[in-house]
Amino acid sequence: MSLALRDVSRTFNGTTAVRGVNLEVEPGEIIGLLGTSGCGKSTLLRAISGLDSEYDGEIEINGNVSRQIQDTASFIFQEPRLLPWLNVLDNVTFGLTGKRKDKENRAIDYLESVGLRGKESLYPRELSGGMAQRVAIARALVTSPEILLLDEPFSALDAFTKMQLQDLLLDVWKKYQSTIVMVTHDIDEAMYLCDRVVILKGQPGEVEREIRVDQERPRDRGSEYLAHLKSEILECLDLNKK
Amino acid sequence: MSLALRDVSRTFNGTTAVRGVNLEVEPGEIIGLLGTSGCGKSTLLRAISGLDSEYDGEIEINGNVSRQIQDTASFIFQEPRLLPWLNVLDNVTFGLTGKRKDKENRAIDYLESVGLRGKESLYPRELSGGMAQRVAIARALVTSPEILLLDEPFSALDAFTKMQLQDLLLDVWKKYQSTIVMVTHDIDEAMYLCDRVVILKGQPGEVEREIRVDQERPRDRGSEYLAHLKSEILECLDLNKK
Amino acid sequence: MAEQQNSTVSGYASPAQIDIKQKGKQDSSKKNKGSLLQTVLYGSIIPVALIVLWELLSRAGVVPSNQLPAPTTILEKIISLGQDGSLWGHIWITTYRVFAGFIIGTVAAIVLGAVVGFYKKAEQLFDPMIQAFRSIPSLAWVPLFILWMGIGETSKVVMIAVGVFFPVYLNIVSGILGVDRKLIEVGKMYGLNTFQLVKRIILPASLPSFLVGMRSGLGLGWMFVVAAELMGASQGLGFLLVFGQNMSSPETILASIILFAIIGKLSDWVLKQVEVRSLHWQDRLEK
Amino acid sequence: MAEQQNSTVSGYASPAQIDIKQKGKQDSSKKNKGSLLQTVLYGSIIPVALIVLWELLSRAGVVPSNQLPAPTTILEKIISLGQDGSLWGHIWITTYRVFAGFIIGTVAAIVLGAVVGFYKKAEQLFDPMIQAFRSIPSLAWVPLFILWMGIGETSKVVMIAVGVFFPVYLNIVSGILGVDRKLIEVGKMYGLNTFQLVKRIILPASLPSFLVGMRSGLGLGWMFVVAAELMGASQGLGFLLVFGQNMSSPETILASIILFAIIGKLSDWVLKQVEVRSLHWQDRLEK
Amino acid sequence: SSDSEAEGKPSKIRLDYAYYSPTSIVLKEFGWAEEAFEEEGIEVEWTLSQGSNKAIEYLNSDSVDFGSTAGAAALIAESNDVPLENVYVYSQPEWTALVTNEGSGIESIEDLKGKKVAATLGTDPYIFLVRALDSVGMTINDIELVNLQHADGGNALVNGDVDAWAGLDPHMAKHELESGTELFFRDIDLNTYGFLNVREEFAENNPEYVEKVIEVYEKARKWVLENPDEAAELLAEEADISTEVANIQLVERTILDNPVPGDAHVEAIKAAGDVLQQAGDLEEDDDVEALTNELINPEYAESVIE
Ligand SMILES: Nc1ncnc2c1ncn2[C@@H]1O[C@H](COP(=O)(O)OP(=O)(O)OP(=O)(O)O)[C@@H](O)[C@H]1O
Ligand SMILES: Nc1ncnc2c1ncn2[C@@H]1O[C@H](COP(=O)(O)OP(=O)(O)OP(=O)(O)O)[C@@H](O)[C@H]1O
Ligand SMILES: [Mg+2]
Ligand SMILES: [Mg+2]
Repeated sequence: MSLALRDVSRTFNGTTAVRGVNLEVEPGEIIGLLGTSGCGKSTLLRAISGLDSEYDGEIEINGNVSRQIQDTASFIFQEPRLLPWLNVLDNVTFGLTGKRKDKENRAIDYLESVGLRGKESLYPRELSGGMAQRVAIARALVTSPEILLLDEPFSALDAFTKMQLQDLLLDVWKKYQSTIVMVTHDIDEAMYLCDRVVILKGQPGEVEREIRVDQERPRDRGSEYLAHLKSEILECLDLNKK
Repeated sequence: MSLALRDVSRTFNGTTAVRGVNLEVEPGEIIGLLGTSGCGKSTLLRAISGLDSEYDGEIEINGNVSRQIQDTASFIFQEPRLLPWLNVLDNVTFGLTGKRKDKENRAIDYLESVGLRGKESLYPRELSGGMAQRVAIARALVTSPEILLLDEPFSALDAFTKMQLQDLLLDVWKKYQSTIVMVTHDIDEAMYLCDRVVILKGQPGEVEREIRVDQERPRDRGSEYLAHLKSEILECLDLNKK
Repeated sequence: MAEQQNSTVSGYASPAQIDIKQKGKQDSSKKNKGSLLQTVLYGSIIPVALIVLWELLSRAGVVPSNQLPAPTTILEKIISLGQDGSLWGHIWITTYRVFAGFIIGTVAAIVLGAVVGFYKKAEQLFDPMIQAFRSIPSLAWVPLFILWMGIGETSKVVMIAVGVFFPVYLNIVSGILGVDRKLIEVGKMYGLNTFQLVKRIILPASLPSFLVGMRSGLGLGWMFVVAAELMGASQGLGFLLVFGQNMSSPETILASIILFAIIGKLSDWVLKQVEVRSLHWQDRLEK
Repeated sequence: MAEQQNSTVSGYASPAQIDIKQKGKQDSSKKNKGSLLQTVLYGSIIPVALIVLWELLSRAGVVPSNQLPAPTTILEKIISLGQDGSLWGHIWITTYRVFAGFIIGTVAAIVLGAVVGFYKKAEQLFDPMIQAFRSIPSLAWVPLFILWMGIGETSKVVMIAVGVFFPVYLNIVSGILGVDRKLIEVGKMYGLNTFQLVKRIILPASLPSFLVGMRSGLGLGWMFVVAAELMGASQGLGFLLVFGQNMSSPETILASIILFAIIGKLSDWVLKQVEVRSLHWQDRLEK
Repeated sequence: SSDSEAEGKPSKIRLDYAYYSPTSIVLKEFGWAEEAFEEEGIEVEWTLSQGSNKAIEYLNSDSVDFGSTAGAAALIAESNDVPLENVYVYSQPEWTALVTNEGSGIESIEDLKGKKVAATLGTDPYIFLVRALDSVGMTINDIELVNLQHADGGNALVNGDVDAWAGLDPHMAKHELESGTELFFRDIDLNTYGFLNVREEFAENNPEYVEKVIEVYEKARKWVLENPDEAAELLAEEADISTEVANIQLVERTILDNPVPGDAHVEAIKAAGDVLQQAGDLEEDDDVEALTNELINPEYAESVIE
């Protein structure tokens, strides 16, 4: 699904959080959002998802301008937001419809992929931070969404698990050709996953630069090209602060 | 303050989360805890802090074995855990005692350091994820604790802010000679900050290796030595999985 | 790599593991039995002490028996009621009325509470009136209910339902308002419609508040029994109480009070069990 | 670097910024006034419609006037009470009793609720008995209270306090049990003692539940007025109600019901304002 | 409390007033009791009794010294060991009767067979009903008794929820006037008089003050006898009822002739007691005659009035 933001701004009680964002996303593209803390990345994702409808400007999804909740979209929030009264399995099946057995089988597949097989019956309060985040990831991916909005999905994971889940995300992307917008603070991650990286800056946040990552997937995490791009991004982030 | 863990294990409802951890920490040392998600890092910190007293084994602080809450310790939890009914300023002054004016001045200093000056009167629900985490950091540091327990303190921050706050942490450490135990998934961070890195592994988690980082602070993030150590750690984490 | 990790993980849920878990459960159920006994024991200390003191004072003549008969006298009264068979009638009919009224009142409160908690318009329309009705004493309804519904069981059950309604309603509305926006957003993202949202997010999330409301409501249900049984009853604990007052018979009054306390406590205990069971997911501090 | 960022940040809190904020506040206060009027308007729709319907039915003779007099008749009654001066006496004394009882009941509930919510032993000792007392109807206490405290103001105020106590207590205990362990741990880490923990973490965190308890309790306070004023009162709304019943005067009964509703609603409105004001920090969904 | 005075002079005398005792209303209104006790420095405190059972509660809990009740209520209280004595009869009222709707077809007690009859258990109208049934050889089991408070019983009758009602004034008079209900069975002798009771302890410690209270009651009674219309007016105003109702209640249906407790009263109470015992409201082993004799103590009134 295609996605377009036209001059999107958001103001909270007179304070502008993000201003004048324009962005065109092709179907099946993966976009990374980078920026300092508090520059409005989450705010943008919320606007795209339709959870927040009080922004200025227009957001077009598949050619339709709307402020409704996009139910073909899935959102991994910055916090896990598990439902505390459901166990791991039920949290993952939460967004699914259909027969109980089918739902559970799908969920168990994804739990396996995020390394939580065998933890189905734990309740959220019994999970570690990273485990909770992985449940949230499984819950979002299991619905095979057409648009995926990810807000720092892998921030609480160790390097090893993180890489695994990045690959899982690419698998899902390949299978369902989802359009993905992800916020991340990990530049390596952005390099590895995204077609384009959008850098936000300032308070209120504005788009500072867009960097295209022109490399076929699967990419080599250690490639020269990516290293070069990374230093460019780092420069852009830091120098603009100086 | 010195700190020693002797054969610490913790079992939840018959499932062992972490087993047989031994660790001696010198006063003023900075220890990094690394490990896969769910291997018991947070559980260990909770045991040290005294919040959890149902572990097996012994924890000795300054020569005293106790299962009480350590009130000379400060804990930055894996989630911000701000008190939703207090604004930013009151959240930061929460742990302080003394005259209101003094408390506020101290708090404002630290808010300045974490880049949140001017946001004093916001309530937690109005903060971005990274801002909330920074408030939590300010709240913990402002009490000038003798022991600092940090559970992924900088995970939700962009690269730039993260570096700033790492330096802030080192400032505090220098000034108060705090003993610090920090959980992190960022190996660079561990290299930059810690005297020793303890690697946990498995489920139940056990200490796999301890790596000493022998370099004077302030360190150079790009140094050869650190890069070498990092690859060693990566290997240890990944190879053990293979 | 992934496979390797998974195998570690599934080893974690191996049969041996499950055994350990079940053992854990048995332990805890054994512990529960022990603690139930203990709970009952602890809970009885104060009432028993009070009753013994009261008995002693009565025997010593400090408390005149025409004002406050001794516990044994009251017990005799209850036994004599039991022997002539009327006791069970009183208890049964009152329990039935409270139960029926409780169901009706709770259902009404859920429906109205959910609507008011969810729609601003509904709140503006209905809430002010409901809040005003809330402070009308039960006795005040008696003549009106007789006028509207006659003196059959209907009016009695509805009267109790009225008592049950208000606390349940109040707690539901406030519970709904207190549900964390973050969780509601999760539901919305997964395309739940309003009804599903209420059922799958809002009700579970406001369950603690809802259950308190139910317990409060049940208590009020028992209180409203007296007003209900002023409407043409010739049986029931409320009837017994008023009859005792008309007859200036302290034994009867106190017997009915004690029966109210015991049965009320039992019914509350049932709800408390429901509460404990359905809120096990709460991340609360163990005392 | 750090300095640079700080200057950006402090630019954000420049005077201009503050101006914008204050403007925002003024706007919202204006909005509040508009919405207060709107709230009152919306809230009046149903009651006014009901009253008009009732008046019409009365005039048409469908509702027997000797049992359910028309609203205008009741209004006349209230006005005549106002003119002979007794109305204010009734209202004032009842309001005073409810207020005093409310304070006493709430304070007692806070103290006992906090202790029971916090200490397992206290819960085991006190809670069962309190729960049993909760279902004793107000009328049942009347003879006992007269016996123990005579027929002065004390017994009346205490009676109302009893009514207020239970819902407040129940909500406080459940509110305390429902406080997120995570926040309590924060308090513990900062070395708070139990008292500070209750004051600085538990009370604020359970405030929503506590406030519902207070509102529920206040409602019950108004309900208990009737029982209270059965104890030798010769003034008050509860007295007026019972007097109307004894004297077969439906106007008086309905006048007192309407006064109960109005004053009860007003007192609840005050608490609701407190609620709105003190829970502004809640991250709830805007309706 | 008032009895703690060693030499038997109370600091305060606590009287009750009740709308079913017009004499007490008059007494309170004119302040004669205050007048009489003022010179001795004794205060008078008035408490409203909303019904016989309330008056008994107040007596029992030492909240009043004198309480006005129906005779049967006093007997029941005596059987429950409430320490009270009847020292004066403030009226012989016909405050209860059997009532039915116009055209209901019920014209005699016999017609009640199998019908729904409202009454408040344990109160005078109930006793009246039982005695009325007894007088034609029926028992309470021959009708379907519906236990309702007095006011509700009247309304239930008018609404058609019940077929007949053992009514009580002023409800009965009001429905008679407004809803056209009919009193199909009346018998003043089956009513159990209005008793002024004193707490035994007070009487023991302050016998002369019991007499003084009776004196002022007598003064009020005489005034009512001389000024019945004004008394009705006064009652109407105080009790917030219409003058017509007050007139029926006070002028037509109340006799104020015989204030000294005597044989007539003893007989009435005994009869009521027997009925109550048969209905199971008094214990089997209560000796009605003994209770009645304990209850009624004419000495004070006799010494004041003759
Ligand atoms: N309260 C609890 N009840 C039951 N099990 C628990 C509880 N807390 C933690 N565990 C279990 O203990 C293990 C270790 O948890 P812990 O939070 O210490 O992990 P962690 O190393 O901090 O992981 P992460 O990096 O994901 O935060 C997990 O398997 C978790 O399921
Ligand atoms: N509900 C709200 N009310 C008021 N201000 C808000 C609200 N939500 C966000 N903001 C403000 O908007 C700005 C951007 O917030 P946002 O959550 O989008 O940041 P972010 O880019 O996601 O940061 P982070 O990386 O720290 O998560 C912040 O300054 C924040 O204070
Ligand atoms: Mg964010
Ligand atoms: Mg952790």
